[in-house]
Amino acid sequence: MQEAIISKAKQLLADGTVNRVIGWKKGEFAYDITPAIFESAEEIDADFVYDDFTSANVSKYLVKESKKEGKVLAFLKPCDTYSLNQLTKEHRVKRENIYVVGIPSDGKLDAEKIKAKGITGITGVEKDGDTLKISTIYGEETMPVAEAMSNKCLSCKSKKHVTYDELIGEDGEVIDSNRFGMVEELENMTSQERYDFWRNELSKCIRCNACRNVCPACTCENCVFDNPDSGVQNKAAADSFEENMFHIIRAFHVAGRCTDCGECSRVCPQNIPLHLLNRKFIKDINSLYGEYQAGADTTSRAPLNDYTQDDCEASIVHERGVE
Amino acid sequence: MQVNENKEFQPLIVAFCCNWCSYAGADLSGTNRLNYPTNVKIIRVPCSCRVNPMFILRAFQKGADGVILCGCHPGDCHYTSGNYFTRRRMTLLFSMLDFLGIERDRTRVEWVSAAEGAKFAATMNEFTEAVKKLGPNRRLEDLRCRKQ
Amino acid sequence: MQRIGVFVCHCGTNIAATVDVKAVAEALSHEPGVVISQEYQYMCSEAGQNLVKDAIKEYGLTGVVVCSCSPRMHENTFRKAAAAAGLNPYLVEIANIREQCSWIHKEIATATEKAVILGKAAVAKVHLNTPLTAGESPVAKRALVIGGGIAGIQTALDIAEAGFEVDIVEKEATIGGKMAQIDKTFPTLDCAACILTPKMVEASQNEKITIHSYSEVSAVKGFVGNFTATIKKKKRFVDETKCTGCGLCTEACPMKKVPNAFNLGLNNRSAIYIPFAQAVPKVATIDPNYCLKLRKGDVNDKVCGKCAEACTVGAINYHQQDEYIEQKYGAIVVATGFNPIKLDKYDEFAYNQCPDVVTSLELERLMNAAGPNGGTLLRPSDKTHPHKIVFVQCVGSRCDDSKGKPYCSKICCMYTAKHAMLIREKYPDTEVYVFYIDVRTPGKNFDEFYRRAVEQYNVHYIKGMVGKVTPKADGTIDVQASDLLSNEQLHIDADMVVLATAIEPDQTARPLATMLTTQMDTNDFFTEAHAKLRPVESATAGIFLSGACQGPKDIPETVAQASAAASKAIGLLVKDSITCNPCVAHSNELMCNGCSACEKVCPYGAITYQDKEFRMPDRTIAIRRVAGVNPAVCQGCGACTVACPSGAMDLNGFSNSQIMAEVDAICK
Amino acid sequence: MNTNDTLIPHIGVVTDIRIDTPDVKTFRVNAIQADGTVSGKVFEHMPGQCAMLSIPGVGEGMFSITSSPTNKDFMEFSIKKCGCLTSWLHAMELGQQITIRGPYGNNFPVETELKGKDLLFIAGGIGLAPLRSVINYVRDNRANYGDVQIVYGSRSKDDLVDYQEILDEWMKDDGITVNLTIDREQEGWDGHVGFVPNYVKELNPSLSKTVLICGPPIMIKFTLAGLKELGFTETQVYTTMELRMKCAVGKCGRCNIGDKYVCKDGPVFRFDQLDELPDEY
Amino acid sequence: MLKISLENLGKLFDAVAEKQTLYIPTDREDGAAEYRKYESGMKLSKNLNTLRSAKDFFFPQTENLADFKMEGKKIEVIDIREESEDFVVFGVRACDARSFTILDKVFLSEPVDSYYKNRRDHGTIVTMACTKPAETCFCGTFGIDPTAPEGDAACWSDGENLFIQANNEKGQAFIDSVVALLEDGDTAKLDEVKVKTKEILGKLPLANLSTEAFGGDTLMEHFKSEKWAELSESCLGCGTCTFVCPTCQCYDIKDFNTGHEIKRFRCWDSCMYSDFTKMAHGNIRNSQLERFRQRFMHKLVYFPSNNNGEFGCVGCGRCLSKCPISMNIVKVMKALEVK
Repeated sequence: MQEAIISKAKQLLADGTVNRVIGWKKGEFAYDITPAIFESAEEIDADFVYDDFTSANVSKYLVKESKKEGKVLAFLKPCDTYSLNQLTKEHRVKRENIYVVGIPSDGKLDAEKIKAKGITGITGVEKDGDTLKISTIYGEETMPVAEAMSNKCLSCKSKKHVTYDELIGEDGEVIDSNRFGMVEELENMTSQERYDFWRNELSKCIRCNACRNVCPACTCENCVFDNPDSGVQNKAAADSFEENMFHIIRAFHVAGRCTDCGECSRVCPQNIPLHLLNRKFIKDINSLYGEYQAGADTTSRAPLNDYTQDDCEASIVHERGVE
Repeated sequence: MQVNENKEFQPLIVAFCCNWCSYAGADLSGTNRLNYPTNVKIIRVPCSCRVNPMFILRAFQKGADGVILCGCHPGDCHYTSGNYFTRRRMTLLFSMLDFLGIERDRTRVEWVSAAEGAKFAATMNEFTEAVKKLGPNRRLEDLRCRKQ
Repeated sequence: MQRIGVFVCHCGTNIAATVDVKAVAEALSHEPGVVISQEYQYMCSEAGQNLVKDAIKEYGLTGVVVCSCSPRMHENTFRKAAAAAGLNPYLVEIANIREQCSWIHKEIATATEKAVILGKAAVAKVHLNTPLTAGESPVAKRALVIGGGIAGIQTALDIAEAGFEVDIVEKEATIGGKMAQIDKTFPTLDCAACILTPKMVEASQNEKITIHSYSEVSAVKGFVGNFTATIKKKKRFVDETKCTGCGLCTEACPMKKVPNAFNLGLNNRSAIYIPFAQAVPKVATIDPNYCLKLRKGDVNDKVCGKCAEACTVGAINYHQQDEYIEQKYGAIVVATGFNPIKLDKYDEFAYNQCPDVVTSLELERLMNAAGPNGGTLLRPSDKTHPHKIVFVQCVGSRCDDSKGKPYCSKICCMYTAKHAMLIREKYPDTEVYVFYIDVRTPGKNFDEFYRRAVEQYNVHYIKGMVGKVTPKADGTIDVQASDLLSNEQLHIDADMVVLATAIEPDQTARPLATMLTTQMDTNDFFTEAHAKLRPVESATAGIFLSGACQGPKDIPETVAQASAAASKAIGLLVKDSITCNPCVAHSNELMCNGCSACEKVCPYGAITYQDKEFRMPDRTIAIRRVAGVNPAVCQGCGACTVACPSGAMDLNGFSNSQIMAEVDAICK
Repeated sequence: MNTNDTLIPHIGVVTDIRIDTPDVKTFRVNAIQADGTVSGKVFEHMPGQCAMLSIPGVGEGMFSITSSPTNKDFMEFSIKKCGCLTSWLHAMELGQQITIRGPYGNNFPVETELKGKDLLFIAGGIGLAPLRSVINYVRDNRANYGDVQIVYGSRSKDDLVDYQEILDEWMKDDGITVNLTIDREQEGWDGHVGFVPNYVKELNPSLSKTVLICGPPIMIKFTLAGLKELGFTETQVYTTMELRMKCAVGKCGRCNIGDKYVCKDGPVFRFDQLDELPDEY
Repeated sequence: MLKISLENLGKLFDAVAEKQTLYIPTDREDGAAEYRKYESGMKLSKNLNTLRSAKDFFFPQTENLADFKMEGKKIEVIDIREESEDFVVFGVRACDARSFTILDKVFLSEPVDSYYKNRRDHGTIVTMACTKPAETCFCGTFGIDPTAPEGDAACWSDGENLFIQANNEKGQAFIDSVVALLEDGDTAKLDEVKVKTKEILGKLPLANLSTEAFGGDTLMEHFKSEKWAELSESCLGCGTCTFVCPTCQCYDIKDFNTGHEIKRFRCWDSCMYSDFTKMAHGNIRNSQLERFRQRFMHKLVYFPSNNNGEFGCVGCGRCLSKCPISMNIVKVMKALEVK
């Protein structure tokens, strides 16, 4: 796949379709991939990589990139195309300045998950069928691929590209991966259990803003949490309330806009399952207001900017589920 | 939160009322001398759709034990559609608070028309009782703001 | 530092009996920025107001808090007082310590405590109040009336009478609407045409009125006082300016088998037609679906062309195209009217099977002298005289199911009585049965009229529903019904059945409502700004409602509302500019993401986007899409402020910081 | 705990407020003595040093102390209204307490390098504030310094800070030349009209002078270029950069220009020192 | 050397915890290690390092500095500082141990930060030698020997026993307080472990990373480097690297109105944040490039320039594994050292 992508990139650069390429650059180790912009075939040959660890969603970079001179080539995985569509819909990117090549993704690996197995000193990672072969300075290790699979890929919603100018490989389908399983599990807990669960999780938050800054829905010119006039400006959570507030407001602000790309959880240095908050909103929206997938198109009305006269009342929250 | 002499817990309730229906409804319950507890403090907003989730969180942060939002009945919004947006926003917000394990009965949306003075008073009585039962807000509290 | 004055009202004993007003004034005097805090018997009295005015001058107040009755009561009073003393009226806040405190609480201690808290919240808010000035926006001195029925005509005439230009846009080839199709009117039984056509002529002759017939409104932009509408004049293949309405072309037209829409398809007309004799404008129109030449698709083909040959003034133009006119308007009046509902779902009444089952409107045509039978009532099937006629009321009205309409169509009871009476009058040998659920006759001379039908004309009114209508082989119709009063099943062998069909808003209303950003109810009737107090205005400023587009109405009601709408429109047009509500939303362009969320939730279309150049903090120039609020259109609901994720949208008078300051003060 | 921490501020009382220009006010601040009386200074300082003023809940801000250390009775701050805190300060009334901590930063080398020198002060707008401390220090220790020339300009006559003091005191002092200028012609102004950099060139000051300059960055840039044209070297010119300071104790990590911390190594710099720093200011 | 068998480590912890608060690295449910207040039975993590560094105990993410009461025109300053209780942080790795040398240079230099000093005075750092360094480790680059950690007292494990040795008086006092549980032990096996560890250190992928190209005298050269644009272009501007870093110490001071008083608090801030240098008169570092450059220049150039060549990084590798886009100091160094 990497070869096909590289040759496509070089071709589009050469024929002048685009003047730069946004993709991924290989790092020091097997897994530390950095999103990067490439401007020449030489740069691409030297550093471009597309492998099992290129999970970063590059669509957010297009907010800035698409406003620059010339056209930018973006290689987007299916999930990334949802993000781009949503950004297009909200006029945050200039779609006409982006040449999208859809690329397939059969799920990405998460180095943290490998390390969590106690495997350290990693020097190489290789897939062998369902087994992952990991070479380390302490010797060879193996583990099932599924266990190293990034959480966001384990609950993939779609292998289908919703926007592209060109595709490499076959397009996939929207899939059903029980992504609301964990949300349901929480819903079935008692209120106290849920409280304890979230207190444990959110108390880990160090307010590094990685979730916000990586989120393709969080592209505000000036985030309310950075704005002294917003009344909620806040740099570090002083107590449990502020930990909760940040995540509630963030989730609310992206409600109906979140494409469920899973980047927030991926980047969280404290491994807080932040995507569950967003998924809770998605699940609620689906069940209360009809199926809605943000980013699936560029024209539909976001559920929170829409209504029907016979929407359910807010009291539904009191009526359903266990206490 | 206030504790009076017989030490019964007195919750602090913040009520956001839309100017056209619910605030007028509250006025009517006053005109008709229909009692409801002093715990309830009303903030007037032009429309229930003006209420930002941030205001609700802020109220809890600063010491409210319950927050209620009142607006025109669906279909009667002075601004034609404001309360429909309110309904969706608050449904989702309350659901999220519930998801985080915050007591459901601390938040409520109620539609009260300008003619429903009695309903306003009854709602406030009911809501205050419900919050009283829950006790002080601890799960969504900012410790720094707790009164010594 | 702010200099705030606090004024606590006793309201006689209304407040003072349960709230220790002195304690409130004392407590509030310690709030930051408060420089004077006093109480008085009646703050709203002239003396009380003077107290406020004097304090404003004496202490140079920058904010005023009045602790008194509801702001819904006296906010304006105190605002005016402040303005009179030179303080911006929007620097006044009211703490409601009567309706929301003294009147509902009994214990002085707790009520006083609460009053203090409410006062503190008002002080906290007033700290953040900013002087607001109502903006002004010019008014285009021209009105647009959409729909040329009696409602539209009346509105247009009234507005024109007041001296303003009016354009009527009518989708049909002539104005007149439904009333033109009606034979007689209740309860006076005068001829509809006789009273309508003079008005049509008046409209066409009025210099201030421009009639765009065979036209529709294709786009509306702008806001109160400043709308721009695009009117599409559909191609009628006849030059309006040349056509004299002589009718030679209609005679020359070889295609005579076109269902006559004016007569509801009960007879035929030619492909080029003038809807009826008194049509305004009296101009021919070619129906391209039937015209032999136009139907071929190639106008240059030498087919037919008889009408062009017949026309002495050369008005026929087969090459005519749709024409678009753009015009500015200060006010728009919607008068799109109604239609009887389609009866496809009512198989039980055999409407589609039997030509002798007709709707009431069809009956009007059948009885009209200009109708298919020249005014003689004959059965459509065999052109024989009917001897037994059954009227069925509430067909599609007051329905619980999805087939019909939940509302009462209002006019059916009366026109059915009219029909019954007219038939009995003209054809005394005809037996007339009316099946009804209730007979509703609230109106001047309405019940008398109905009673005349029953008592003087012996119309058989039977309370009950018709279950089934079955055409029989002998040409008669079996009407199966139940008499609820005698509780028996009836079968009537009728010659004709007339269905009092429910009426519904015209199909064009819904897209129009979207265009105008006005609201509709679930039945597609336009929603008035206030059901009782503002019945002829829509919630969108500058858009008025005339006639049945707002709900079922009879002619006098329609005319009354039409004139009311006209007077509202005139009230707007006489102003050179309008004062806007200053408590409107505004967008901080530096923070705006351009995401359109606010635009989506604005019920008034007050928000528009534009690409603007900005100097960014890193010293580069960027073009950004930013929202702008038109203060003349915004009504200040605040929906956009919450939809905006970045907090760029805020609302004057109820800003984020003001509301949060109130929350803080209350929770302190 | 009985150790002092500079982060815990003292209380000062505003005892006089002077309206200098439409957007500049000068506040006099006194200390509260042990017996509760309001008098004297909260702390001593040297010319060019700054203090952190704050209204709790509103914000903290760094301001140069505009009064001279030789003034033993009070401290003064000339403050331009430009943000949340300064708006609050401008709204203050007499008797308002504020919190104050300091002094922070280095000072103009009045006791070392500047001693015995002919001095040229160049200021624009509110830029006079930090220099005023030095000027009055020099006036009070007149014997220690040579010629003193002050070139001060602002947008208009109404925007001249300390105008009354300039007229009543500085201009009347022997051995002090004051050259005022405003940007545009104005009724009631018969003085010089023109921008400061040009005026300095016109005045053609003697190369023997040591220059102290403060004002808007653009003024400093052009004036410095002009001075160089006239033959001045960078080692002769001092400026102050207190606007960049935040925590004032060299720890919060904001104000550094390269490896120099404005709040500890500055705010007073000689231009040749700045030359060695990356172009980040 | 004094030792205790690993089996009895719990007893040692219990004994320490009886007298003062003890923090040890322990495993969370997600497998990551974090410092937690010791409670009997808590297991010492086998992970190489904790997710958050030990800096948090001395320079917490938020801390109250002072309170103010406002009434009318009056302000009352309330000094809320209290003498810290004694506490022990156990199991600090060599890299984190070195971070205190760096933090001390900032917070204990004039004017001394009493909040930090208070905790430093009362906190004892007991370090733990590494035996299984990770691929992200590069403490050696900064002259740190992970087999000989600094700190008040240091510990080593040979797989069976934990050896402990004091580095200073405070460390000695710590050992004295638990000396009853310790016995003399033979370090032969431990020496083997050390040798083996050193061997691995030499094989680490970043073993050859050098600071040669950095330091105070390279200021202008690096500042003006054209590589910053490319290096910083994918930076998200989040604070992950800063907040997991054991040496980052930038902070902000803010006020919070609780309704009854004003709390002035200090919280971590990140030079990577777009509003970090935003002040009333404008922003000094407007682009992410400038902010990104500031962070690395500070660690590699400015800090050594002001601190006798000591670098502001300890090579713990946290930012290498935690940066959402895997941009880090190693990549910066490697890019900049190429002329």
